[in-house]
Amino acid sequence: MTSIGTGYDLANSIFSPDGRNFQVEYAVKAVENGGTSIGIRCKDGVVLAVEKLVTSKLLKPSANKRIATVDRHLGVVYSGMIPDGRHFIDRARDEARAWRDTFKTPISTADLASRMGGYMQAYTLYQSVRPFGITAIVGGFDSTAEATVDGEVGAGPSCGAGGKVAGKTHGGPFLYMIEPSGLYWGYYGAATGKGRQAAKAELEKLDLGGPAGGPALTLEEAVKEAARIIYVAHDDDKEFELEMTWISGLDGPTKGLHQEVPKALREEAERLAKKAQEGKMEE
Amino acid sequence: MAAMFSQNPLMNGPNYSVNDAPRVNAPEGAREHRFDPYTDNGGSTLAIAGAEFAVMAGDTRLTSGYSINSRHHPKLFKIGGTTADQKDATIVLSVVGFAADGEALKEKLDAVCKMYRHRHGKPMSVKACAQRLSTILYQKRFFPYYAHAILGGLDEEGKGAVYSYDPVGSYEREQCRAGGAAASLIMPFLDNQVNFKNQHIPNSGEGHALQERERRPLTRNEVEVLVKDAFDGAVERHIEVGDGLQMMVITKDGIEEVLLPLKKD
Amino acid sequence: MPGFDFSNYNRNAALHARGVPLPKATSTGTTIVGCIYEGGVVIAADTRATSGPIVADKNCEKLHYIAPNIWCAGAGTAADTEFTTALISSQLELHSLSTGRKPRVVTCMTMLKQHLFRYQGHIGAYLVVAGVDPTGTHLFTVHAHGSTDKLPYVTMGSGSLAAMSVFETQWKPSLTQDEAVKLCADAIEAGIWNDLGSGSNVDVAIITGDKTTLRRNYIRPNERTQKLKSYAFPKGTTAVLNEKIIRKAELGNFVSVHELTEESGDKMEVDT
Amino acid sequence: MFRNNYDNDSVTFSPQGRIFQVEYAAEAVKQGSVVVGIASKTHAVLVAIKRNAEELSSYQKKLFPIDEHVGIAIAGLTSDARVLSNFMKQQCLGHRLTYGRNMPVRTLVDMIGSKAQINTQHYGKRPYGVGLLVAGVDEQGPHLFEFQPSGMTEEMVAFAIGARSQMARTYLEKNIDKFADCGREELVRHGLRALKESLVQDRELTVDNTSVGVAGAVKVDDGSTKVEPFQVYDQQDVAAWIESVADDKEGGAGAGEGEGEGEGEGMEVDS
Amino acid sequence: MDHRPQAWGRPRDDVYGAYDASYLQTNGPKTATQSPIVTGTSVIAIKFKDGVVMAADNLASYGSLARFTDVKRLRPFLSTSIVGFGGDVSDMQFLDRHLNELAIDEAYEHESTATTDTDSPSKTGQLNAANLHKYLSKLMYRRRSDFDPLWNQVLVAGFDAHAKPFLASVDLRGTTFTSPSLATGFGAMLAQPIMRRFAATEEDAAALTREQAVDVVKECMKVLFYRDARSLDRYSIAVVTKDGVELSEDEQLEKQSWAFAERIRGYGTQVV
Repeated sequence: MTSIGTGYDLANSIFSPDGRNFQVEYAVKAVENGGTSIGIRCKDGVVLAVEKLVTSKLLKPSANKRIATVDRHLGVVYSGMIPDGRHFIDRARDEARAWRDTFKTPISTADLASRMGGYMQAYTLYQSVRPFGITAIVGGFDSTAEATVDGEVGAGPSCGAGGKVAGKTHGGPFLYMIEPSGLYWGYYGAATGKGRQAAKAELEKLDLGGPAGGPALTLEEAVKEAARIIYVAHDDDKEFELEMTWISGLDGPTKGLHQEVPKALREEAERLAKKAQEGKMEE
Repeated sequence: MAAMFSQNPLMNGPNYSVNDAPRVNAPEGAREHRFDPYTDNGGSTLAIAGAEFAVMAGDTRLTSGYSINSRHHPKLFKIGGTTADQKDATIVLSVVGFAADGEALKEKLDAVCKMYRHRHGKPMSVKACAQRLSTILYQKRFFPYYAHAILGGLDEEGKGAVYSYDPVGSYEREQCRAGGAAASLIMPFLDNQVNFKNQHIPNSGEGHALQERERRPLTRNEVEVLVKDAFDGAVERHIEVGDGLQMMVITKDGIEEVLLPLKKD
Repeated sequence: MPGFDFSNYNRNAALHARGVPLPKATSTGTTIVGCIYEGGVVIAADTRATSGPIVADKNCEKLHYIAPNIWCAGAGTAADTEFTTALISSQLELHSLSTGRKPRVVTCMTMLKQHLFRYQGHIGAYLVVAGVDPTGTHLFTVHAHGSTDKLPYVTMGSGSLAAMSVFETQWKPSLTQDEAVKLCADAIEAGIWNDLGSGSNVDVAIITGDKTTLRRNYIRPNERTQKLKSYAFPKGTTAVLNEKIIRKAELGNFVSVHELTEESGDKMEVDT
Repeated sequence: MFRNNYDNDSVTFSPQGRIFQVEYAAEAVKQGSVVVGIASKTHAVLVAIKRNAEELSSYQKKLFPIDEHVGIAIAGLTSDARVLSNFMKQQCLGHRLTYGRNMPVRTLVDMIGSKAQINTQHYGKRPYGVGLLVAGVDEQGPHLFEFQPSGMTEEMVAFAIGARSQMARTYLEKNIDKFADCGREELVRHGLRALKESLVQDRELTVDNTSVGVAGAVKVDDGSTKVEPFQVYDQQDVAAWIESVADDKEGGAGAGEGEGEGEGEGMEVDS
Repeated sequence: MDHRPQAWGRPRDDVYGAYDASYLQTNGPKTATQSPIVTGTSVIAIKFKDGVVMAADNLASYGSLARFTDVKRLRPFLSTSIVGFGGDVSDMQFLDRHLNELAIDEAYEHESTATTDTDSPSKTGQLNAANLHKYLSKLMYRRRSDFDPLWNQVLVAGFDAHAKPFLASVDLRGTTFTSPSLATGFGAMLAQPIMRRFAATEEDAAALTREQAVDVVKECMKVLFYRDARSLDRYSIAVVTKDGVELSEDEQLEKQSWAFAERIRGYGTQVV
């Protein structure tokens, strides 16, 4: 490695002569050791999934959740250093609350990604801190309905336009991935952690109604694909737990909320995933 | 006269500009809704110390104005137990006056007692608790807790102890004390019946030589009877007292609580 | 000059301005109600009189006689309700004697409102006037400022809302006497239990074309609780600090005594 | 010896993405004497071995009540533990004052987790050198959490931290399926047996060196839970328990010996 | 005429006088709500054997003006509790936003532990009505102690930790109390006596059925509309049971009767 021994990698916020911040790159290494996380954005919602490696038999099964809700309509999953992830989520929740306090409306996925991208980036700027050892995937469904203002108590005028533009729509499902450098992009399918390469390869095969168009995956199909991809990306010899959440629009199964995928559906998805794995093995 | 009602402004005499108009400067206090942070929620309390027990009592009516807010609002609180249900508590606080301040005072004192237990590994003595309560009250000297507090328990020798407070923390250990709306009705009764004030031994002498009736510690049963009679009397003559009587008896075996009915009109 | 004596008004206003509080009058915090039924009218009242938060009288009478067929329930300042009703009662009787007719409720009501209006609310009498006269059954309220109202059921006093809640839920257009009495008593009880200014017992007056029946303490739901202990003291408990006995014979040492004889002639005239 | 340049502070990643300061802090936990925690459907227990610096000195306390419904067991720097314990006490008291209920154990543990994480990301701070087992009950029943210096907190069925704790963990793993339905006494006995596994050769559980802490949650008919407050038992109060696991030397030790072989490599994986 | 640009569009000084800039001064002491502006009137609620019923009308008044007629003053919390607001509407909106954030925070705390897919609206361990009431009372008391009160009286209904129906009140001074039935504002005087007839004690309340409780509340809303000048006949009613909150926000008072004084003419002596 070119970094070691140069001295440019011993502190954060230092550029090497070739313009790299090695501490950020090392933070990425921490991410690459973590269990795989993925996010899928499809036409009618977002699915998040994570491979939770079971580090001890004494862990209480399915008690330690890794995907967190921010506000009501956003979900965050991350790979890397779990305490750093908790910190990230605490901050994301503070941002969501501050947004509500100021604008009296829920924060949009893009705005949260922007705020949190800025926050992560700030941790690359100073020698007094270290970058986050996580890559976070933020998924959300921005309400397509008439935006109600918090604390609104009446229906407002029953006639007149009220400043609305007819036929204008807004909102929908969104997915972003934020890296330790603070860099973030919007995605149709995002993956990070140990099995990201395999996961990305699988994600690219899916039709997510992205720029390419075509008949896109439904949310329920996406759940099944997510489970399969986690199984594909998983390194076989270790035990793991699959955790999945989803967010649909108001007319979908979660009614605009970020929720855990119901047990029945998750188990079905896992069954199909295992079957697909076995199929592959036989090949 | 006609000019005053004419439509011609020039005929209406001098035109006031905004600045010249005689300003009606209502004094600050005259505003219709100036916020008063205090209110009086009525009710009465009473405490009597015995030889090896202390009895605390209070009615359970909560009023505002001529309305009854609640017929069952306790004014007695166990303080300083290890758990939320206070089942191992040994001290009782009674508060009467502004109920929200009373509640705040109780929670503050209880939190202090709980932290004391955490730090010292033992419960607070009534004496220490009494002193601490005084400090808590005085800390709000210029925005006082509008509450008449009475603290009851058993002292280090196992004797009944009653401490009574003014709203800003002056306190005193006493044999008995009545607080709240009907205090002035009950207190003379207690002076006479607990401390035997104005009672003499018949035929024990002449004039000033007549011997005062000797004070003796009252039995628990006597005290409970006095408490009930005191409240029955207060209910008859004070409109803010009534509905229920909550009584706590603190003995070495713990705190017993009794609820008795009072008149509800 | 008839009427009130205002000679101390300026002095009292000055004293009040310097912070001397007004003397506290006994007021009847009070719930009073009235209700018309087929064949008559019922009025009712509680019996608590208060002075601030202290109960001044546990069983006072708030149903006032005006005429045999006209009665009044009074709320407000006790003295004002008593004197105003007595005054009007007297005037009405004189009026009745001079006209040779039975007094009418409207007459009573008009006299009351005119009297009260004259004093601009300073006479704190709030009254429910009820009666039966040759023109029919009548029920009015009269407020201290002199306004009046005519309704099939009325309530006044600090417990008026509590009492009104009973009427508004249970009143119906044609009531029997028993129903009306029950309704009024219930309304008063609502005041007794829910309004701190009202308490003790229920008084009811039933006025029909034939007669008036006063049911003093019609319901007594608040009997005094028996004390658990006797508070009788043995004789001699109170110290006698000073004792002086003056016999009749020595009376002359303190006052001048004129012995009256049978012949002295200036025998006091005594009304018989 | 290879001089590691990346272990001077907690704001420097190693090229492998590790933070050595945090890992060293985790080592401090292993310096502390062993503590064991187990949760069943109705109870959460903590048991601990207390050390004394010398024969005549007193024993260092290992179990601390936090609030009515929560207690902790500590392994590592006691003074760091005190900071955390005071913080937890304040939070619980504050929560009770504002909401009138027991603070949910998860919430409490998350708070110290966040607190500890900050220390791993800022220069001039150091990670806490203490590990905790947090046992408590809330409206969802009993819980057991492990807290690590990294700020990692995880809910466990049973766990052990501190010196030679791997042996205790092995015992717990072996018996993990039994715990859920254990009664209060049986759960304590399991804890003590696990503890015994971690003892140095000729040491034994005595009333002087053993602490037991229990919290319980019993479902009442109306669906609510009645809390058995967390209480620490020492000295004569633990005598009966110690007695009750004294004779099953064969059974307990037998099971333990079975583990004996795997133990060596077990130590290495101690995370 | 003043032609300076600063004066454009302003009232003429020569006619109206110079603008009194003292109103714009910002360096005075910090001022807080010292009086309510747009207000809601009574909220009423009564416990029954399986829960609590609460109601409030949909009116927000601006003084004596019926300003907004579709204001929803009952707000559910976590779909397990209901909060009813009387008093200032803007303070109510602040509280509503605040409670919304509290609910979001509460969801954060419980998603990590919730392992079961229960459909029960009351997830164990979530803030129940008693917890919520405690929180609100601390908030209100803190604000009153800062001399910046939230000008509301609030009723909180739901269940306590023992799964028993819970109903309690907190006002702008942080005074809290609980009772089998509660009413704020005018309702305390007018509706409370009616509700107390049906639920004087906890035992009475525990014997009431849901239908009875709803009927009582509807009856109370009608009486309030009859007698409270700042009320409306469109109202919201909520029923909290173990199955959650059923909230209906557009109810209309039924079977109103305004014919009680059809035969009455005038207020005094008038007869035709």
